Amino acid sequence: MDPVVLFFLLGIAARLLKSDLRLPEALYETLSIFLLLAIGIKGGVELAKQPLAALAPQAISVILMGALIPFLLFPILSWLGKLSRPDAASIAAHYGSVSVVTFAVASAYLLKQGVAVEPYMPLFVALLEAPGIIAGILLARSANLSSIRWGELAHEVFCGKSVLLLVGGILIGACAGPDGIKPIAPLFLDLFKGVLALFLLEMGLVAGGRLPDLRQAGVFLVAFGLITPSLLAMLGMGVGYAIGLTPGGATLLACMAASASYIAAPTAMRIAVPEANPALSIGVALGITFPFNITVGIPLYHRLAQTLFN
Amino acid sequence: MDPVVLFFLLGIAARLLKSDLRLPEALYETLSIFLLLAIGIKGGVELAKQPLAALAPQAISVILMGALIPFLLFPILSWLGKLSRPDAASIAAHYGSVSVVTFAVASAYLLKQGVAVEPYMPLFVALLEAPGIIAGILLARSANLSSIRWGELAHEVFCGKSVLLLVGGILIGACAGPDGIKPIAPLFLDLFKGVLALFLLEMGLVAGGRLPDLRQAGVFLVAFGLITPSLLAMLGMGVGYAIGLTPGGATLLACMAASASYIAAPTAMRIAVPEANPALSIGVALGITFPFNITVGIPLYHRLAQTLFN
Amino acid sequence: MDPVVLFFLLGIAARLLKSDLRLPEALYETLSIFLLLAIGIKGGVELAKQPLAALAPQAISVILMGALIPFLLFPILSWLGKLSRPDAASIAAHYGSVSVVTFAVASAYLLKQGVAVEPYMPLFVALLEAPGIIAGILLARSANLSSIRWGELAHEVFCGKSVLLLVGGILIGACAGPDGIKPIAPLFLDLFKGVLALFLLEMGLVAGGRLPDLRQAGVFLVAFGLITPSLLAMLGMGVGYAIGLTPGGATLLACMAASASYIAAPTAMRIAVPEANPALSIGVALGITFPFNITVGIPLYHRLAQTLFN
Amino acid sequence: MPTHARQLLVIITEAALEKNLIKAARQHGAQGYTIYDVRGGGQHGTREDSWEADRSIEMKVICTQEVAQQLSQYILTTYCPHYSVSMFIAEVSVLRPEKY
Amino acid sequence: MPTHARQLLVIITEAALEKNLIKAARQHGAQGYTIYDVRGGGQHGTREDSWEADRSIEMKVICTQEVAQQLSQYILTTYCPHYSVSMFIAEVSVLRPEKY
Amino acid sequence: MPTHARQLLVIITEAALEKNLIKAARQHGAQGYTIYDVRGGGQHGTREDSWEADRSIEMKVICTQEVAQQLSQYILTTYCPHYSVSMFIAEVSVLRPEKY
Ligand SMILES: Nc1ncnc2c1ncn2[C@@H]1O[C@H](COP(=O)(O)O)[C@@H](O)[C@H]1O
Ligand SMILES: Nc1ncnc2c1ncn2[C@@H]1O[C@H](COP(=O)(O)O)[C@@H](O)[C@H]1O
Ligand SMILES: Nc1ncnc2c1ncn2[C@@H]1O[C@H](COP(=O)(O)O)[C@@H](O)[C@H]1O
Ligand code: NA
Ligand code: NA
Ligand code: NA
Repeated sequence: MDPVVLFFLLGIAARLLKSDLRLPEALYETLSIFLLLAIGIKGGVELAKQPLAALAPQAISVILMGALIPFLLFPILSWLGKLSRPDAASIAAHYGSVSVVTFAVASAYLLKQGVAVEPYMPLFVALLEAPGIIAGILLARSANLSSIRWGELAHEVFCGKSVLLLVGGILIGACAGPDGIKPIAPLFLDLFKGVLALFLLEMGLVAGGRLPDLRQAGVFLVAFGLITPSLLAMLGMGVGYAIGLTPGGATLLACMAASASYIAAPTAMRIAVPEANPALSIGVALGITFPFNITVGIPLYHRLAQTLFN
Repeated sequence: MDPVVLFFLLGIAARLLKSDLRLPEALYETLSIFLLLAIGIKGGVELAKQPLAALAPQAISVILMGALIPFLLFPILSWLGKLSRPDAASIAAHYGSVSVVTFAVASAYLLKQGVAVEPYMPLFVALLEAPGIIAGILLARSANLSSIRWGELAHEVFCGKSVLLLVGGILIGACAGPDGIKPIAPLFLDLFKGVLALFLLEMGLVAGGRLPDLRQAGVFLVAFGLITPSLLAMLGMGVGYAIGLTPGGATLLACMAASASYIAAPTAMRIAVPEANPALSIGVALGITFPFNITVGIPLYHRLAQTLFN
Repeated sequence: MDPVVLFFLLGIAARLLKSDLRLPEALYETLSIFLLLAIGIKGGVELAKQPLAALAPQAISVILMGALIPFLLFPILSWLGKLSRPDAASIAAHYGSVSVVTFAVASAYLLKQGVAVEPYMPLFVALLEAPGIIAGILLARSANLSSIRWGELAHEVFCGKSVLLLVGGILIGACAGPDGIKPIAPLFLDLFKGVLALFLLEMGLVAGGRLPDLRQAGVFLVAFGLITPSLLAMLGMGVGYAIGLTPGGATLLACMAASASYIAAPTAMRIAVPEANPALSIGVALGITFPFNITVGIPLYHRLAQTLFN
Repeated sequence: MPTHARQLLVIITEAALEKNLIKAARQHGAQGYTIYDVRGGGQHGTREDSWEADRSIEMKVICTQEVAQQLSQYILTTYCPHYSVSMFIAEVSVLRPEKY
Repeated sequence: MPTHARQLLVIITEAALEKNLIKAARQHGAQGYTIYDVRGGGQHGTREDSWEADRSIEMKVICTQEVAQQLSQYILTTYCPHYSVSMFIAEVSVLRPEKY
Repeated sequence: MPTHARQLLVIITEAALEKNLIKAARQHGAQGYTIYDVRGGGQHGTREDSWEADRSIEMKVICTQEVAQQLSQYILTTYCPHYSVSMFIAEVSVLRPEKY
């Protein structure tokens, strides 16, 4: 098993053992800033070599996919799950957005397997952050759309930390190019996997602390958190196939679709849909779907891609 | 002199000069989490190659040594030093446990000298954390053993940060193996020595701040802090010889025996033996024994080993 | 453009976009401790090879230059700028002292251009920290020199974080030498440029937050912040020429002269000259001169040196 | 030196509300505020993690009784129904009444 | 809106006691607590280091007078003899009496 | 258990003053102090950055009314003219009067 996943399990174990292990808040923030920048830079360096216009149709498809997911999940959550409108919309928004760390773990997994991927995939991560969140808010407020403050919302989403650092990293990588990036590579590229490992230790601590929330969530949500990722992965893979990605790229897009956001979405939904109970959305996203994806999901989607594309 | 020791001296100097240099608390915590994990991982990678059962007799000897040390030191501290029972027991516990950083500096020293050591020594560090502390608590509470809450104590010691990260690192290293660890090696292995240097800067600041405590401690404790390490080193070396370690391994075990804990022990003793004055135990462990070991002690014990083993 | 400058621009952009991106305080402190130590160590390693006595005349010239600058700028600020005595003196002190990060960016720029520099330049950074500050305080308090508490002031300046870490790094580098430094090089040397990039991201955030202060500052100060660096750079280059530096060394000294301190000076002036409005000095130093130097100034001074020295 | 009676309104709540609370304080006439990061526990469980969705802040506002009353009332109706919020008011005295 | 009188018990002490104090607060009937990291100085010298044995915390408990009295009494007898502890009580008013 | 009236003096100001304030507190007879890092805003704009010149601290001193009065007066005349300072005083009660 990949050592970064072992760090995640160590974090979960520490929580279940009620250890006093805590990562300082400043370390958590530092690691997440680092990961977002590094993912962006790595993508940007490659992007410099691409004719950007050619990406436009792919980019639009990816954005539409992100916006579509909440509309697909909302009815399931509210009818099958009997969740209130705000709760159903909020959970749907988390799955519409994307988990940057799941993307990073999946990239590392494919790299290790020797599978090539489109170098501009980090751009899609940045594109996928927002649409799902906006769709979720629309769903929650559909009775009263005029109450949405679009300006504030757009600002929050597009100038939020995650999008800004991802896009900033991409621009820095693209401007500097492979040679320009060399002096900062020992920090941003060579240490990437190690930093990801540390971050997963923290994610394990957080996810482990979320397991009690699942009692509140109930059987339906646990099942939802286990089954949905695979369905969304198939959607992601289909989109990837349709827009002409390589098997590796389609696998990565599947992982993005299958993942649920736990940085941008919780913060945005807390402000935009206060009636939603964050214990439900975060419990299922972080307590079920995230661990499922990084342990079982990623290899599974990869195998699926191998079958589909051959 | 090894540059990491120079960082320690810089820290002491900054304190004595009353400089406003402070390392942020989050950095201190980050560095100590890093060191514990990295030491564990390095040991674990090698452990994967060992037949574990063969280590059992050695492991038991090491545990017994840790538990024995407080019983040896307690009478000296209470009769010769005229210290109260809680103070004598608490100081004895600090020396029974182990200083992870002393171990790290000693490992780096031996590496530089080209001396081979058993690769599983980090396991012994993890094993030595707890027994000395438990022995010290027994000594402090011997009049009233039933008042010890064993469950809580065991939990605190075995699920405490240090043991958990060391053991977690060992397990991660052992599971991942030399190849699996490669992607995270630039962080956890290549940066190790530099991080150790930064940590020693902080230890210098802390130790320098402890020097005034020594006035409280008095002449006896200062002498105790200077003489005890060498005696314990001889004990450690004897145990190392008896269990068949190489000269390098025996030197490392000597350094562990000679060192006094300043992470696990102070915290545990503060809760378990509140009557003990922490200024005494910490003053002597950090203000005297730690500096002695990393500047004079380690080379001394190494020379001793060369003499003894030839 | 050098990627580290792009990080600075990203920071400014984040501020102007009112993004919620913040670097944790502990990270800021960690990065600045790291940079000061690393600059010192790099210089110290080379210094070990120099006959120190030969540097004395150069060192004295550099110190005098630092002390002279405030006396040159003070009349301009108070007569032309009509600033109060404390404000004029405080701003003058900032320019008399030195910006460590400007030095670091300039060094990296010259390295990339393949320009050789004297290896002991970091020593001059340490020497330049204090004289400008002391001169500025003299100017502010000239009516009442006896009110200056020289002991406290000297302690604050010479045992302050920046000088202590720079000098400490130099000593560690000099004692350890090129071979001794190797084990800590992966942290302190290889990561240097990447850490500098992160620090510039933070400086961008801070500088961006200072732009509103410039409204308080007015047209005169903005012009002052744009024009002064080039004049000081010529002074620095002249001094560099006079004391026999190489073109690269003279360029670096020009950059030091042209830069305004934003670590040591603001803190020292706040205590020593409380009547000065820090928004003015920090606004112009960080909002104007720092960005000017790292984007336009450094290449400009370099070209100037090429012209002058050929 | 004469002192002047003011009220100290303290609000302990989720970090996500920081920007909104600052705005609300200004709108209700507070001339300043002080914030720091805390951890804690209450009816809604413990909030002790370093993770963004689990951070708490404490906000202090020194103000007149009128402002304290209106601001606390506004927070009570706007945020208390859906967010973890603790609030209390203490009587304090200040030296420069014009500042608060 | 009517306000209700409660007491605010503030305890400044060694970080090592955090878990014990939370437990004690709950056992004595407090419905919540808020903690943050502080530095300071007093009879037992300065506690300003980043190092674990030298950290201090401040704990706030809003509660009824009865709980405040019993909890502070318990801390006084259990912890004050051997630990650095500062404690004080202030009168505060709250809007939702059932919460405290 | 009898409680004893003391005053709590709270000073919110620029981090640069930390050392000076500790000294002033001791000189005016305070037997202890507690400090932590805060962010905030007031007349002099917002102070929310991680950068050294932009840091704020909050200092708490539990002391007799006399010490509180003299210390606050000293700070008012010495530091308030040129620094960002907020100060207030609250009535509190303590259990161990000899300590404060
Ligand atoms: N009785 C209390 N005393 C002090 N702080 C409290 C109290 N109750 C709640 N808090 C704080 O307010 C936050 C939200 O409270 P709650 O909404 O009750 O979960 C908690 O995380 C605590 O930090
Ligand atoms: N008079 C005081 N005012 C404010 N805080 C205090 C006071 N005395 C003590 N403290 C705090 O309580 C901690 C322990 O106090 P002590 O037991 O007196 O050393 C100190 O480190 C301070 O943080
Ligand atoms: N009314 C207030 N309530 C709470 N804190 C305040 C208030 N006014 C000012 N402060 C704090 O005191 C600091 C300095 O205030 P000022 O000098 O008004 O800018 C601010 O940064 C705030 O942290
Ligand atoms: Na998704
Ligand atoms: Na030992
Ligand atoms: Na200068």
